[in-house]
Amino acid sequence: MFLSRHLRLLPRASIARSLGSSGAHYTTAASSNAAPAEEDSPFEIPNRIERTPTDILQALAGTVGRDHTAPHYKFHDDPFLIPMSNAAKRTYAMSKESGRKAAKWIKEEHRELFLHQEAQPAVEKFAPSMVYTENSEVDESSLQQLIAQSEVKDAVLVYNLLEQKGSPISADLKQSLLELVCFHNNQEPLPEEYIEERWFIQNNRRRDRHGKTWKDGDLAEKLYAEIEPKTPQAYASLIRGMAKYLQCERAYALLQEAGEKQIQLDTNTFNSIIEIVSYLKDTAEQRWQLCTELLQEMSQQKLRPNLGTLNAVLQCISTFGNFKLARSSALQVLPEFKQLGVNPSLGTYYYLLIIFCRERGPVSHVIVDILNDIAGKEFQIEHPKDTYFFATAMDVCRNHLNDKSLAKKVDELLHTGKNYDLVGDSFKESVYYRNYLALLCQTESIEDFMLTYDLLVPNIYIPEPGIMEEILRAIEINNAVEHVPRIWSDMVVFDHTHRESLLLSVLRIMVDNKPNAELPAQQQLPEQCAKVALDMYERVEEAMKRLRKVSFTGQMLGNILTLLVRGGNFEKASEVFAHIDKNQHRIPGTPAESALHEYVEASVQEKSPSQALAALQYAVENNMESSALAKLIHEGFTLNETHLAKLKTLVGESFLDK
Amino acid sequence: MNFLKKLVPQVALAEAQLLSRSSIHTSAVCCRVQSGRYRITTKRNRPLTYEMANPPHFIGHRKSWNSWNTSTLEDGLRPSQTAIEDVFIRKFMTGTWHALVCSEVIIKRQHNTIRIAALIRQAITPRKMYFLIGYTEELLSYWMQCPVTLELQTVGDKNDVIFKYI
Amino acid sequence: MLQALKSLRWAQPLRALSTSTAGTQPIVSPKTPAPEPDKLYSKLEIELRGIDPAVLKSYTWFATTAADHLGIEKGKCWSPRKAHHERMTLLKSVHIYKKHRVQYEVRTHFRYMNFHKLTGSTLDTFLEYIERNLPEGVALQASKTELQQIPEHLRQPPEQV
Amino acid sequence: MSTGLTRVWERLPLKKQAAQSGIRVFSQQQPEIEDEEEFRVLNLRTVKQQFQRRREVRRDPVTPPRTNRMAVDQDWTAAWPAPRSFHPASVPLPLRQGFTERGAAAPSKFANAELMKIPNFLHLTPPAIRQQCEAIKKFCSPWPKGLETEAKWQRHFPVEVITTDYLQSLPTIRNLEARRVTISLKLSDLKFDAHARDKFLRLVGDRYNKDTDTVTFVTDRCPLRKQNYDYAMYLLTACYHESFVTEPWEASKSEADMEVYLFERNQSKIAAEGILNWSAKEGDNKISPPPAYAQCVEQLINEGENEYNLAKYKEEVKKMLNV
Repeated sequence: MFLSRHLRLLPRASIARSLGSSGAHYTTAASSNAAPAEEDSPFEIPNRIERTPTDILQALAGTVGRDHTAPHYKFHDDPFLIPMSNAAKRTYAMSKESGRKAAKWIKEEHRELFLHQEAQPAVEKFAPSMVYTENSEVDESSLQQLIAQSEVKDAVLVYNLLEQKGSPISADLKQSLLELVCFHNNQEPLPEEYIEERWFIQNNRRRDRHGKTWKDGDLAEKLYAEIEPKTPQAYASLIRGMAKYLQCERAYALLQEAGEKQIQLDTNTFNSIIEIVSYLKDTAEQRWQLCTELLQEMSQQKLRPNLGTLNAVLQCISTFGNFKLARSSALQVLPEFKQLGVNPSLGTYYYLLIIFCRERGPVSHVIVDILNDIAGKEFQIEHPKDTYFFATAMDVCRNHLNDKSLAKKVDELLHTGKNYDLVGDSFKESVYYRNYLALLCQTESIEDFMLTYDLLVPNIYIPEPGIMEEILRAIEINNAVEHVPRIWSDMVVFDHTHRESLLLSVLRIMVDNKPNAELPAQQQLPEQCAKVALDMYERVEEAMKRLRKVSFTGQMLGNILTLLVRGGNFEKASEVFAHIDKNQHRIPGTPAESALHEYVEASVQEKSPSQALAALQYAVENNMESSALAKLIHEGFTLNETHLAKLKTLVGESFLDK
Repeated sequence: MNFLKKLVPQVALAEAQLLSRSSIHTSAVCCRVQSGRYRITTKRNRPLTYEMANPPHFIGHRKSWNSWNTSTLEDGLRPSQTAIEDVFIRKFMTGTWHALVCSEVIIKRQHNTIRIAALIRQAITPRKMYFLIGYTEELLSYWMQCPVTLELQTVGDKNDVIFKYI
Repeated sequence: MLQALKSLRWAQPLRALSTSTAGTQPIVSPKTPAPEPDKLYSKLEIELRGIDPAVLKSYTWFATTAADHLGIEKGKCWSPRKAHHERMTLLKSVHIYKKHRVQYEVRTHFRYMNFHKLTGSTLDTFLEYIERNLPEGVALQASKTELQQIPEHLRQPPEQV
Repeated sequence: MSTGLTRVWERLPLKKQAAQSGIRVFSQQQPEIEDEEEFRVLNLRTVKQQFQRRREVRRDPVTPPRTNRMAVDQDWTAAWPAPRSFHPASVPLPLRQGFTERGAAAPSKFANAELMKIPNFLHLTPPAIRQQCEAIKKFCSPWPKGLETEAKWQRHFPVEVITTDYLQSLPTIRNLEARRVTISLKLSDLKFDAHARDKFLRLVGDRYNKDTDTVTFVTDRCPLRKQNYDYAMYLLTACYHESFVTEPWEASKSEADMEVYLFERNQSKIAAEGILNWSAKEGDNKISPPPAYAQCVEQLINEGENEYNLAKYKEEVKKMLNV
């Protein structure tokens, strides 16, 4: 019955055909397929190419170059919002982050509004974080979770709650809590999502490594006391915590205690002690002795040294005041570690640089060997000090060796692969570029330098006033007055216009290099210079009103006067002169005589004798050489009576008789 | 009737309350209100942006959509939620960037990210703008549970966006 | 000074270090999973929906160009001539005037692309690449036709039943 | 200032405060009260004296668009690496967009919201596509040699599994439709005997398409794709194995249940044998009717009577009976 019921579902004829061709033999794929010619051509299925979820993104990101006209991507790409000075860069990035913080605060404050679940799979960061209070129900697992998320404050709170309730905490958990507390010194670390704060933090807070910050008798030590019997891990974490926060004496004492009790510690603990050797001993010899003792102890405990050991030893060596000892011991350490198969990281090279290239030491070319060794390599972060390398290397290139080609090599290394990630923070980056630009503008031709300048400024690096001065000096030496308008507009944007020395050198360059009007390239130049001068004049005027520290000197005004005259802007020139004339007593110094001379010449051309006479009067009042001016006026104009009379009163009758 | 007399003051009070609460309704005539259409003023001085100058039936012909998502398409998922969220985003943007937004708020949804574009007046300092950018992006992403990016364009003057006067 | 240095016998601790390493554990080689043969896909059909046909067209151009660069065989790419219209007719005013109505409509444009003969890695890569570049307001459906061998237990008729 | 002072005094002991001259306290408080209660003039005819000009905010000049500084031969893929709304200061093209009355120029790219709305493909220029494809090519593998045509791959990989991925702009990546799995294969790729094939076809019902000879399973009853795939494979396996089972009740299929005419089990075979063995004795080999005849009879009855079948039947009868 069952079959017949199903049968009706099938079209009749098909069953007939299928049954009709039946026999007891099987129909197979091979026999039914009529393709005998290419029966079994062999084929090979390729293996699956394994990749991680982000591999394609990485590959795509690898194709993207740097656009030098665009700001860093953390800034909004809009002319109004692109930062144009170092201060603006910092302010903008930080205010964006503080906006994010405000939003986060609202989320935490009104947590009941953010409990909905839209995203699938859920994004944890978008939900309000757990809050633990005195009354919350906690158990071991929540403590474990908090430790995994490294929420120090909450973890400590939960731990205290558990203590109060008297619920047992496993030894492992206690150990990991101890590690957490020791690592962060029982302080809430800076949240990881605020990268800008990290990026700019070095600018104002130079990490002073001189004071002890370890909290004595705090939770860490209490936890440590609770762990019985003392495990090697407990010792290790407490020693490392103390060493990190510079409770040096006690850390060392603990190490010795562990040694007496025959407790096997690990390599990183020894590394942390080696790092603080310089705080334990005063002289280089003592430090080195302690260092070797520690290493010996390590070898007795059959510990394998690693990169951290190498860098710690080098750090210890770098604190030696004795240059020769530092040098020789560094040279001894390096081959030993090479033999051990420890590959140096950028941090190692950083220490080598500061050991060998000292300010008052002999010139060392160790950087050449280092660069030969690592050129073209891509580095990962392996040691906290890795980020110091590039800034130091560039510093060495500029101040120690003053070698352009080396600097270029360092720059090339920085732009290899993802090495730019190791540039450190904003402070180190600006140190790096400061040295790089200063070196280039001293050693390169001005044209080549301007190419680099165009690439770097302003989106990657904004020159500080000191560097601006160097650049201006380079321009002055090369007589490249054609770059001045460009530099001036940059200075305006970077807010350098209240630096008197910069203003002075800009003016000096423009005045001293009188453009040759015959050359087609320089035809526009007088006008541009006049514009710059006028701009400067107006800016300083305005700045004086707003009580900024910059003010005119007579020389500056004279230069501005000259430039305006040269640029054919006589109107403005006479305005500036009127200013000079009126405020004689306030303005220190006087304009150069040549400036007055040119001004008078121009007024002759413009046929305005009263201006010329005013200039003459000014010259006479300020005890300047006036006879040449008077002569010029006399010959240039056909003066009327009043003017003539004035001329006479100024320079005397005798002049006319000549 | 005596008992009524006693009640009168109370009734009067109740009536007064009723009157004060639902007095004459004076809102505009709803039946002639249409979205996206503007009337010509006698002085011909009502400024219109390009968006306002083209009534809704030109969407897709003369002007483009302000919301780009897949919920409105055939078989799109969660259309109502998306619409509500868009309204929320628009209100949030115009309120947070108070008197700064000079155009419609354009909402683009791509995968699970939301990109919000708008024209912003340069009336506050860039520093404050950056604060608002950070705040808006973060808070909206908490709310929508999608990463939110602002893609703003600033204009110097609000007259820059005016297309014509009617 | 140098004398004192020499007397400290530097070399000893360091050499001791190097000997100690010999006994420690060998470097663990990173575990690589055994290579598995790739899947095979005979066809990848992509359906695009969007409100703006021009965007769909540009996207199709992008996808087919990418397929060309990756050496993927293209099949038919086409789109129906008419969009799908979803209309709603409402009263123009809120309550009254039944004769005056307003019509709203949502149009959905479709576009189809076919690609043939892709291995699993190629398909995943290609699909991820074009999906990442999907513009806003466009929905994508990717139907993948995977080729499989007949499972082991279906190749021969069962021995005993 | 004065309030601060008074507050300090309040905290002093009372005696001491009394000792301090109370008048001074007063004298200091009084002017403050006057300050607060400054007499406001009622401004009947709105004289615009209160209107103060707002302090002019000094603004730094906005830098010119960065398109001015872009080199002619710049690397555009670096300038516009990812999808982003149009921004006039970053795109060095003289674009215009918008409908205007005849004769007027379309609105320029600055402050033009229309250009910001439309999804742009500025990050997918031909060089960008080429570069990116070069970068991801290392994750691709070529199609194996020897499987170029459909016939070739069908021989080795007869089972087709169709799954669909959905990509929409939503906060969730889940889509209910994505759980659906379709498995199809040619029936000729499975090995059957007559009974099993018949039973298999009955079991799969209308999942079998006779025109293409394919069996298709579509499963969507489990929440996940993997489960649906497993379920489809299970269905295929179960049907296949079940079709080889002969249940006891299948033997009870009577002639009335038969859907086709089979010569072997019908009266006409007995009749034909009777005729052929008319004169045969008990021990002789029975002569059975030739297969051609059997086939002809089946054809005649199954397909119905037509001229061809009848004529053939006639031929076969003649041949069999040697007439």
